[in-house]
Amino acid sequence: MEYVYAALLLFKAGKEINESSVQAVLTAAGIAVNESRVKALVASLDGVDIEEAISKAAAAPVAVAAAAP
Amino acid sequence: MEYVYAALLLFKAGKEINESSVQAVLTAAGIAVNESRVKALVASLDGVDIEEAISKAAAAPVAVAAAAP
Amino acid sequence: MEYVYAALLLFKAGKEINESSVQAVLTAAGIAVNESRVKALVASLDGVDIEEAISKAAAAPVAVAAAAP
Amino acid sequence: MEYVYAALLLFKAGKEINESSVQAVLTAAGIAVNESRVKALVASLDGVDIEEAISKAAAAPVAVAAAAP
Amino acid sequence: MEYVYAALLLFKAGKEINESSVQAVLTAAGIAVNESRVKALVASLDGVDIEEAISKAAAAPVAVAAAAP
Amino acid sequence: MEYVYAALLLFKAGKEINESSVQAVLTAAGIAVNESRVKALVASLDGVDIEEAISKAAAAPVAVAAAAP
Amino acid sequence: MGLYTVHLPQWKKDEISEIKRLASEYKLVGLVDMYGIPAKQVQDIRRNLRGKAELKMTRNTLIEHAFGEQGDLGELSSRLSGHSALIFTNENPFKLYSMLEKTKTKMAARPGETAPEDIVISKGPTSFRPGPIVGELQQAGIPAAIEAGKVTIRETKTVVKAGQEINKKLADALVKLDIKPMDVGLALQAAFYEGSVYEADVLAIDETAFYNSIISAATHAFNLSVNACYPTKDTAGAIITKAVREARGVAVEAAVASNDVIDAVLGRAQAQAMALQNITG
Repeated sequence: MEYVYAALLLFKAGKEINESSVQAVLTAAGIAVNESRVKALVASLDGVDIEEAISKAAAAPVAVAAAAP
Repeated sequence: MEYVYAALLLFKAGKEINESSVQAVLTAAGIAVNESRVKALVASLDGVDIEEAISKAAAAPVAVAAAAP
Repeated sequence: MEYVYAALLLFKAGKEINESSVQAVLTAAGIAVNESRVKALVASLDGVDIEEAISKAAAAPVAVAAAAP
Repeated sequence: MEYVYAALLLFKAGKEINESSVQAVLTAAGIAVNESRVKALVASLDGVDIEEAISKAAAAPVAVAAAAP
Repeated sequence: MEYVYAALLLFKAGKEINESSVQAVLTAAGIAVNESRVKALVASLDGVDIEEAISKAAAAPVAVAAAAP
Repeated sequence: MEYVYAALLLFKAGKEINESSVQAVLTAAGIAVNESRVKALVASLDGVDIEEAISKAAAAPVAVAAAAP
Repeated sequence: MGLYTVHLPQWKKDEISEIKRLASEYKLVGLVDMYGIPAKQVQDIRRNLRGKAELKMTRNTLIEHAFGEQGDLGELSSRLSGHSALIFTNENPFKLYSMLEKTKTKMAARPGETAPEDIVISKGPTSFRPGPIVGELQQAGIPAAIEAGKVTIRETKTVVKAGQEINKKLADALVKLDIKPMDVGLALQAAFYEGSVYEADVLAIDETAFYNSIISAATHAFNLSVNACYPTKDTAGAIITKAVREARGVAVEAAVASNDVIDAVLGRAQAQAMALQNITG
């Protein structure tokens, strides 16, 4: 999950999420970075609306209502 | 929120969450660090069982998001 | 329940559900058959839309518990 | 699905679910038995706690409403 | 369940799901394949809208749920 | 997602999930394998209790409880 | 018995042989309770049963005579009550029972009758204008009052529980409120079919419970098929959904970066961050 937090940090900072920026954040945390995971993360975020994804978490409430029969 | 992201990044990576580690992560992400907020964060996390705290979040139906591809 | 299983087995196989067919299935499964229960089963099924009942089983959205806030 | 009902019947009757017992039940129902389906059934059920498998919910939730964003 | 994952892999790869393709995938995984289970799987998938079945999983909350506290 | 399917296929079959086993499965399914994604997958799964993750997924809000017998 | 029969008038002899003829013609001979069924309804019931069952009303003594001469049937005589009639059909007793249940209708209760179910009066206005009716309702235990120039029931109340007697005041009040709590129709008391006597309590099948048992059985089969991963036409889709769901669960748990789940992974990270922020303030 630490890779994802690195991406979120960069996102909040308004920085581009790319391999080197993610790597930099993880390295600063003292983490031995797995290059492939960084690549995979960056690739998977391509085209994703991060703002929307995290705002859904904020909404994601409790409302898993049972469907009426 | 970025301060919390930084803390979680460190926590998930199994690193100690202290003023300098948080500061390092935030800086690497290009975030201008407010020292007293870092202090406040570290102080407030003192004695907190982070694992437990976030496991409660996991109980929320987070991923209601994912619409059909 | 085994009487109902027998009836549904016959239904799914597209066979007629009558006293002798139910009795045959139960007997083959090694179940000592109570004749009047078979009669009661067949009589009770009269007018029941089995297809509909089965589809309710698949749908049955029982108790999707809402996560605690 | 009739094969599954045959297994349920045998289970309820406390009989062993094996190729010949399943075949006997299906034959009694007047069903032309597909041997490989019987084999597959018996193999799938091997090691399965049927009591648990019966009662454990398996279906997808029909209408877990996503909370409005 | 491994049989189903084999089918899903083939589906994602745009390959036909037939007895020999499923068998090939399972064999590559080092699994001793039960031919009847493969047959049963392939037969049962005939006419099933796999895309839709997959999207149902995505629509449902991803299981982050823990039991209620 | 096919990489995850491959991993689960191996897991369900009781096989070790490593780069070569994942690669073999994907290749057999006719999927052109991206080595770094395989590496990323294996690294991500390292230390994850897959059984637990699956059971959470299964237990989650799915909950179509079988009516009492 | 035979000797005695000789002295019966011809019409009685004819009745007895009619009963015997019907009893041999049909597979099932049953006794039904006709108590309290108005003639009009008896006609309706007869019409509804046409082609399926034959109803015959006659004196108990003649029924006893006829049964007495029919060996096995004699067992039914002991179930005769003051308002018994005969019913004949080729259906089995369970079918007949449910057939008769379906011909039942609702009627007003007479004083002294037993409530078949809880009788609940709902709150709300009635059509009555203020008058002695208010007192009558109140005496029957119904919380009536005058509101805005109308007689109104103040609160929803159970005025009599299932199995309790409906007294005269309540019966009158229920009639005024047009509440018909009584099920009337032929009640099957006992049936003689293929050598055995079936009592009513054996024949009563709870239709809802039965329907639910079908749903349960289907659910069991569905669950077993999916959980044991034995795919059938009916369950292959659900099994795939389950497999994918599990895969997604693992992917999110392991934070696997994959296009299909990355939004869920981000959402989860965010939810965790929010949870932690709540604690740290």
